[in-house]
Parts: sequence; structure tokens; C-alpha cells
Amino acid sequence: KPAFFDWLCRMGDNTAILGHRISEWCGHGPVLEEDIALANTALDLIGHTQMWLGLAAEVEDAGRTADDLAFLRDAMKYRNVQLVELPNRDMAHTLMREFLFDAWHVEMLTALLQSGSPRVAEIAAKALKEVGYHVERSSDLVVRLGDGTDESHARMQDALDRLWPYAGELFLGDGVDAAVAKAGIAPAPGDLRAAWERTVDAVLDEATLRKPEGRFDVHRGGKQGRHTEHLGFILAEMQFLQRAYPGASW
Amino acid sequence: KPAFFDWLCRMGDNTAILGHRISEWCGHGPVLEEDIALANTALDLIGHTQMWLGLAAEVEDAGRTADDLAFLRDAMKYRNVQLVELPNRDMAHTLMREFLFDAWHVEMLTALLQSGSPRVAEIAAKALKEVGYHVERSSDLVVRLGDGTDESHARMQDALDRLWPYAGELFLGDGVDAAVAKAGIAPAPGDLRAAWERTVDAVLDEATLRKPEGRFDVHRGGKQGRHTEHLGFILAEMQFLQRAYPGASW
Amino acid sequence: MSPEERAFQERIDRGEKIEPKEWMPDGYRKTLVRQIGQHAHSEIVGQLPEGNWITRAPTLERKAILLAKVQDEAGHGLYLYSAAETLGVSRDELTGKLLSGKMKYSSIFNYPTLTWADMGAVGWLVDGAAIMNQVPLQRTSYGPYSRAMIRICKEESFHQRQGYAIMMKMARGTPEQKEMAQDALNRFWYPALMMFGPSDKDSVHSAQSMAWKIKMNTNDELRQKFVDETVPQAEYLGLTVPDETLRWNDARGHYDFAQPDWDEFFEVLKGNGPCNRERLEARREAWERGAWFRDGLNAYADKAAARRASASIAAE
Amino acid sequence: MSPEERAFQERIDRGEKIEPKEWMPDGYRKTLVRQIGQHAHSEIVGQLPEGNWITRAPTLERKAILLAKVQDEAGHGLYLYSAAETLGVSRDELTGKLLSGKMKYSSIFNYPTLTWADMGAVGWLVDGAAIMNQVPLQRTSYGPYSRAMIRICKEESFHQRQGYAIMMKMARGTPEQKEMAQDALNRFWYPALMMFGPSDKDSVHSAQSMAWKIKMNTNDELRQKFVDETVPQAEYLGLTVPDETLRWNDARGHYDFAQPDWDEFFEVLKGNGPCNRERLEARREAWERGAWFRDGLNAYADKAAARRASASIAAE
Repeated sequence: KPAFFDWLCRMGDNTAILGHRISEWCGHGPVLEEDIALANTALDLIGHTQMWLGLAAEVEDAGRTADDLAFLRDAMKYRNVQLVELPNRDMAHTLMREFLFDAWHVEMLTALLQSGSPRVAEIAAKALKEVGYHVERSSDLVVRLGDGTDESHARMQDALDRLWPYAGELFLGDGVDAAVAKAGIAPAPGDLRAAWERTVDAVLDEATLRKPEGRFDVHRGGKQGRHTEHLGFILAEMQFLQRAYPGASW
Repeated sequence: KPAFFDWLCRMGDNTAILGHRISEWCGHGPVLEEDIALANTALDLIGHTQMWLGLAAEVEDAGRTADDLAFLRDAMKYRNVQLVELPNRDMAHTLMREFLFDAWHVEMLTALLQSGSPRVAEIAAKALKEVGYHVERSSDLVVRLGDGTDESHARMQDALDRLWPYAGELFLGDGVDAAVAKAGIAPAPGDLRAAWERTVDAVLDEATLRKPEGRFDVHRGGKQGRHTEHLGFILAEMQFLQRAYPGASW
Repeated sequence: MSPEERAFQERIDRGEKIEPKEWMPDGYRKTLVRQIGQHAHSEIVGQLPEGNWITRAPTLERKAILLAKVQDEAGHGLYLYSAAETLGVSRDELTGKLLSGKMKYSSIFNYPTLTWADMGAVGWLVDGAAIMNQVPLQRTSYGPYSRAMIRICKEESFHQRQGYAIMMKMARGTPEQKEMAQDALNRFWYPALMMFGPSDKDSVHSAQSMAWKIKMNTNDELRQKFVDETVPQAEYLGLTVPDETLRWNDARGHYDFAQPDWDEFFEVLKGNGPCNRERLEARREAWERGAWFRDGLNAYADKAAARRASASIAAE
Repeated sequence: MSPEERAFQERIDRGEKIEPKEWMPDGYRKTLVRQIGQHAHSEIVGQLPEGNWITRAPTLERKAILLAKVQDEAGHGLYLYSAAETLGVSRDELTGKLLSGKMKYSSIFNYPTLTWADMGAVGWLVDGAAIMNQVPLQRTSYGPYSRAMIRICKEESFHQRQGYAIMMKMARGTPEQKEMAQDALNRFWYPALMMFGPSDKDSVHSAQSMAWKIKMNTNDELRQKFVDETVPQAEYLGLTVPDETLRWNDARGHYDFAQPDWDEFFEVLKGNGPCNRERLEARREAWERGAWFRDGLNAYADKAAARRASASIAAE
């Protein structure tokens, strides 16, 4: 059960933090349609966060709510992969990060449709509808910008090179993952890798982007609560009101 | 007494927030000597904050400490002028903001040497030693960069144009200022204006910079707790630990 | 008035809608472009003050609601630019005029959002005032504009209710929350009254616009209606409208109220509002930093079209 | 060995200091430039992990102490670049090599600072390890380097005490604070051990450097000394050193301890540490964004010199 709780936090923290990063674009996108699509993606991810952390709170059964988990845990207790907490930089990094994550997310949710936990399967089914669209959109943009101008190509390649060493954490398993896999709740992270690589290879190829040669699992630890220096700043901002006015209702 | 408390918060909040902004440069300065000078200035300003807010806490006599005032007041209760909370942008803005403030600060502290409150006079005397050096340094840099390359001149002029409408708030008085002036504690803000203008005119002239023509008191309200959108983000970061771990000792 | 103009005016008087391909006077077209464009720009710039609090929303649900709202605003911008395009002016052209300062957006967005209560006040007062302006415009004479307004009004009234719900939570919350709610009302009351524009006696184009049914009510009528509806809402919240002269006038059947500070209004219009420079710079920066992105998509579209063309030639 | 070299070595053996203008072997000069430069770079890059917490320091006093410390580090950088300059290499040249990745800085600064306890751990362990390295270097053979080390050591030991004081507060604080303190020790223990470099048997230049008194002790000696001093300090804090094999060896009169993961060490050295890219980019960006500033000051200096020159001509 503590493993199940941890695993649910990982799911919910990934969507919370990625949603936060994407929402930073609000009103600052390069074109109106993109402003809308980014807000929409962030909105979906916050919705998933409500479901995952809501279930985590139920499983924990300690009187905490999804909001308590989102707004009252410090960085050491956050369980998202480091990939999602990296700064937005430009749209190239934002989209490439989203694509690398979406390609994993869709495989994960698809596998979770078969989860031994009906609650997990139900959340996955709801989220999958939206995430199917996310990966379609981010793949499409990676292709178009990769095969666009020299500048857009260079920016996408730079984003890929920079983000690549963070992508592998999505496929690293630990005790929590093993316990949850054994309970039939979720696949082992490594099991999703082949399908992810097929998607990524195909999209990068069409985008005329070069897959980096270095290790893709250099940066790890987020799932165990060891983050980059960026997460603390995200949380300081995100949690301010709940921290400053404890017990208030909003 | 509430006016005295408010006035002390204004003094301490100005130095706290300006110190915070300047400290953001740490490790990112354009040249090593500048890294050192910026850290030193921030350090001085934090020291002044300790003195002003320490006295404010004493005057309030409600069991709060300087740290409570610095770390547990939200933006609406902060009393600094808007000028000091503006983003750093580049060194030109950082230095010009510092110069406009220093030129006021040195006049204010000099006047406070005559304060009817011996405690205020004592703090002013301590702070003045450092602030005398601040204004010397920032004047000097404004001159050298204003009269440097075309680019450095343009950047300094842009900084001046942008910051000018915020400078005038330093000289706007309200009920608090009137009460404190009447009590012989501090000069009326407007009384410092002529000396400030002499300094500013002389330095801008030597720096070959053009004094903006528009009103210099467009942006106001900080002294009454109406700030720019920037202050909330500053405080979210600055106050995080005290908010997240209430009652802990550091 | 030429015979054409007379016929045009008669159609309007009969309540017919004017459609894009149909003849219209130059002044009608120009006034519409200015008004629709300004409205579109307001939606776009209007994302910023609320976007300012998305990353700090206090609960997941509030964050989701706020995101959805800001997204709607971008959507409204899109409808309105499309309506303007039917008048022969492209979105990029209008955007260029916004960024160069040649076209305006609603001055209300030059005020900062300083506490979470402002998310309530903006929804309640700013969207509330916008709706007052927009509801009658659903019956405006220009077809595409009228249809855009119908879609927009539906969403705006939803936003206003959400804003009021935030105010309710705050006004009935802790003392600090109540203080924020009152402060937000204090700061947004007069700027909201300004949203209807100066008194009609000082308004230049009003008469012609009303004849053309581009403007359906006078500024003063709408302002009065807003005050009459909003004051009881403020009372219900337990908040005090920052106007000591405010009182019900039985004879008029309306509230008497103080005019906003019109000097401030013109100062903000001139660029001296609290956030004018920052708002415009944020949009400019977004546009400039997005150039490579737009260029990339265009280049890809050209390549893809060329590929399709050469594929179809090869297939022949 | 040439007669010159022999005489040089004899001076060193006698404990004489070598001064800038004096003859020295090329290898001596090169090794010193590399070592002093690397140390200077470490001071500069070392500002970043601690600078990361200045804006979030939990009290005014802690903020002031941290600011003073980071300022000291910049000052140390300055002393060391000056010492390197006496060997004929300019600060800009060294900076260029840092930014292009040709010269290294201490790998410890490629680890992130994740909680406030890290401000304690960095002071206690990182400055502690640095001092172990530096105290003997006060007796190094090169005069300017030796004198820089004397100044630096004084301040560093002050920093170490401050770091330990933070750890004490945390370790004796709330359960969350204690957890942060333990976590910081867990993360910094092995990287601190790595600061002494790989075991001497794997170290190439050690013998010559020791003969020249550029290096005063072997890496393993210093590491052992660090462990021996630090373990009791950890015990006093009530924290657990993350090494299950750690135990006192009565026969050796030292602690036995586990070696750090040297594969990780070489990975970080290759650039695959948690923050390598970010640290170097932060410095590069600071340098590039500061170009106009440095150019501006130079241009002013030139103008001022020209003005002085023409004034003195006019005065003749």
C-alpha cells in the first residue's frame, strides 16, 4: 500500500509539474492557436493530477486531500521525473519535452487500461482520451518544426540533445515499481521502453532530427525525490497561498 | 506609534526588497569585481533591514521579530516603494535603479542623523557609512557606462527612461509621513527632493544622459501596500521556508 | 446620403444583418474594424493579468477553472479576429497595429492583479462590465460580429459567475481573505466603471455608431445598468463599494454614484497606467520570440505542398 | 636534470619560496597555472550552488551570512587569478578556458543544492574537504600562491564553522529539518570524498608535484584525514554517515571507510554530472551578457585617459 501510494504520487506529480510548466506559457505563446492548445494541455494535466492525487489520498487514508498532496509537500516528497520540471526555455524545448513525455504517457495509460485496480484503469481510460490527442499534437509539431527552417531544425535538435539525458528516467524501475507491478496494478517501467522508442524513432526520423548518441538515463532520482534545483522554485510559487494562509478555503 | 511602525517598515522593506533584487545577481555578474560589489551592497542592505525591522518590531511591541516582519507579511502589508521591486533586467537597470535609490537613501539617512528618536539616529549613522559608499559607486558606474560605448549609453538611457516614472514615489508623503515628521522623527519626503535632484542632475549630466521629460511620480502606492505584480513572486520565493516550516528555528 | 447609403441604413433599421460580401459604407467598415479589433486585442492582452495567477492558484480546481477561462479568452480573440477578417483585414495586420501601439485594447488590463481576490474581482466586475457591453451587441447589425458575440456572451456569463464564486469564498473566508476581497473591490470598482467609456456627451462617434447598430446603448446607460446590478451583489458579499456618495434614488429608480476619475482614465489611455508598458512588452516579446516558430511551420507547409505537387506530377 | 633545475629543486628542498620574476622550469609553471586556475574557477563556479539559496534563506541573519560567504568566494577567485597572473597568464585567458571547457573546476559544484540543509552540508563537508587540501598548501613553494592560500584558509575555516552551525540547527530542529540534514549528508558524503581525487596509485602527476611542493600530501592521506575528522562531527550531530562499512580501526588508528563510486566521478568529470551543463551555461551567460558592461567601462577609461592626455598637453 505505501508503494501504491508512492506510485500514484509519481503519476500525479508528473502531470502536476508538467501542467505547471506548460501553464507558464499562458498569454505568451508564439501564435494564438498555440496559446489555446497549451492552455488546453495544461488543463488536461491538472485534471489528471486531481484524479491521481485524489486516489493517492484515498489510498493513504490519512485524511489528506489531493490539494494537500499538491500544495503541502516540499520538493523531497515530490515524485515526478526530473524531465518535467526543467525550465521551458523556448517553444522547442517545451514541445520536445512534451513529446518525449507524451510518447511515454500514452503507452503507460494504455497499459493501465488492464490494471488490476479498477480505479486505476478508470482514471487511465479518462486520461487516455486526452493524452492520445496530446501525443498526436506534439508529434506533429516536432515533425513540422524539425523539418521546417534551418533555425527551427536547429532549435529542435538542441532541445532534443539537452532533454535526452533526462528521458530515460521514465523507464527506470525501483522497489516501488516492482511492488506495484507484482500487484498487477501497473507495468514495469522498462516494459514501455520498446514501444516508446518506436514512436520516438519514427517521429524523429520524419522530423529529420538526429537521435543523440549519449546515454538517455543520465539524470535520475526524481521518482525517489531527488530533483533538479528547479523544482524548489516551482513549488515556492505554486504553494504560496496554501502555505501563507493555512487552513483557508478558496 | 502605528505611524512610526509603518514608517520603520517602509525603511526596512525598501532595503529588504532592494537587497533581495541585488542578491539575485550573485554569481551572475558581468565581471568578478562587480559580483563582489553587488554581494556587498546586498549584504549591507540586509543588515539595514535587520536594524529597521528590528526597531519596528520593538515599537509594535506585539511579540513579532524582524524575521517575522520580513518573512510572514504578504505583499499587501509590505511598504516598500515600487521602484525597488522592479526586475533586474540587465546591469543597466540594476545600477540605474540603485543610483536613483542611493541618491535618495543618502539624503534620507543624513537627515535622520538629526532624528528626534535616538534609535533612529543611531541606525541612520550606522547605515550612512555604507550608503555613502553605495551612492559613490553607483554614481561612478552610471557616469562611466553612460559615457562609455554607444551600447552602454543606450542601455543606461533606456533604464533611466523606464525607471524614471517610479522614482517620484520616494518623495510623495502621506499621513504616515506627516505624523512622523510632526513627531520630529523623520523629514517630510518632499524635503529631500531638491538635494536628490541636484545629485541626479549632476550625475546624469556627466554621464551624458538625458533626463526624461515625463512625470516621475506615475507609479505610486507601494508605500501604502499597493505594489506591482512583481512583489508577490519575490515574496513567494523569499518566504518559502518560513511559510513551509512554521515555527522551525534556523 | 447617397441612395446606396440610404438603402443600407434602411436595411439596418429593418433589423437585417449585413454580411461580408455585401456593400457597406467605408465608415461602417472602418468603425467595425476598429471596434472588433480593439475587442479582440482586449481578449488577448486580457490573458495576462489573469495568467499572472495561474501558477499560484490555491487549489487544483481553481487552477483548472482559471486555465479554462484564460483559454476561453484566447478563443474569443480568435472568433473576433476571424470576424474582423471578413472585413478584409488580416489577423497579422491587426496584431501589428496592437504591437506598434496604433490600436488600443481595453484600459482595464493595464491594472495589476495583486492578490488572489483579484481573480474574483476581474471575473465579477470586469467580465460583468464586458457583458453589459456585449449582450446588446448580440443584436448588432454586422452578421459575423453578432454571431461571435452570441458565442462569447455565453462563456462570459459563465466567467462572471465563477468570479463571483471566488469573491464569495474570499468575502466569507478568513479575515485576511475578506481584506483581500475588499481591497480588490476598492481597486477595481472605478476602473470597471471606466470600461464603459466617458460620458456620451464627450463621446465623438457615438451617434453614427448607434444609427449603424454598431453601438446599441449609450455609455451612461450601460454604466448605470452595471451599477444597479452590481451594488446589490456587493452587499450580498458583505463588501463596501468604495463610493461614499452611492445611494438608491427612488425617484430615478436607479443608484446615484460617483463618476470615476476621468483624468486617470486619460492618463492610462496615454500609456501612464500601472502596467501599460509591461502588457505591451509581454505581447511584443511573445510575438518576437515566436517568429522562428511561425516561420518553421510555414516553411514546413510550403515543403509539404511542394512534395504533394511533385508526387501528383509523378503520379500522372 | 639540468644544473638550473637542480638548483631550483634545492631551493625548494630548503623551503625557500619561489617568486614571480625568478627562473622556474616550464613544467612547474604549467602545473601551477593549471592548479591555481582550476582552484580559481572552482571559487567562481562554487558561487552558484550556494547562490541558489540566497533569495530563499530562512532568516535575515542566515541570508547575510550566506551573502558574505558567496562574496568571499568571489574574493578568493580574485586572489587566485591574481596569483596566476604572476605566472604570465591573464584572468581573461583563464576565463576563456573555463567557458570553453578546456579547464576544469571542482566537480563537487556539479551537484545540486536541493534543500536549505545543503547550505550546511556544503559549508561543513565541501569547505571542510577544501580546507584539508588547502591548509598544507599554505606551505607550497610558490610565494604568491602560498600567500593567497594563507588568506583563503582563514576565511574558509570560518565558512566551515558556519556550515556546521547550520547543520546543528537542522539536525536538532524539527523532524523535517533533521530529515533534510540527513539527506544532505547522504548526498554530499561521497562527492566530498571525491574532492581529494582518485587514489594516488591512479594519479599521474602526483610524484613530480610533490617534489615541487605544489602538492603537499597524497590524495589518500588527505581523504583519510577528512574522514577521521568528519565522522565524529557527524556523530555529534546525531547523523549517520551513509557508509555501512565505516568503522574505527584500532590497529591503523584510523577509520576504515568505503571508497566513493569512481565511475560516477569520471562520469561527472566527462560532463554527465547533475548540473555540469547548467553551471557552465550560467557562467557563459553571465560573461556574454556582461560584454557590453565591460566594453562600456573600457571605452570610458580610454576616453578619460585621452581627456587627461589632451588636458596635460593643453596645460603645457
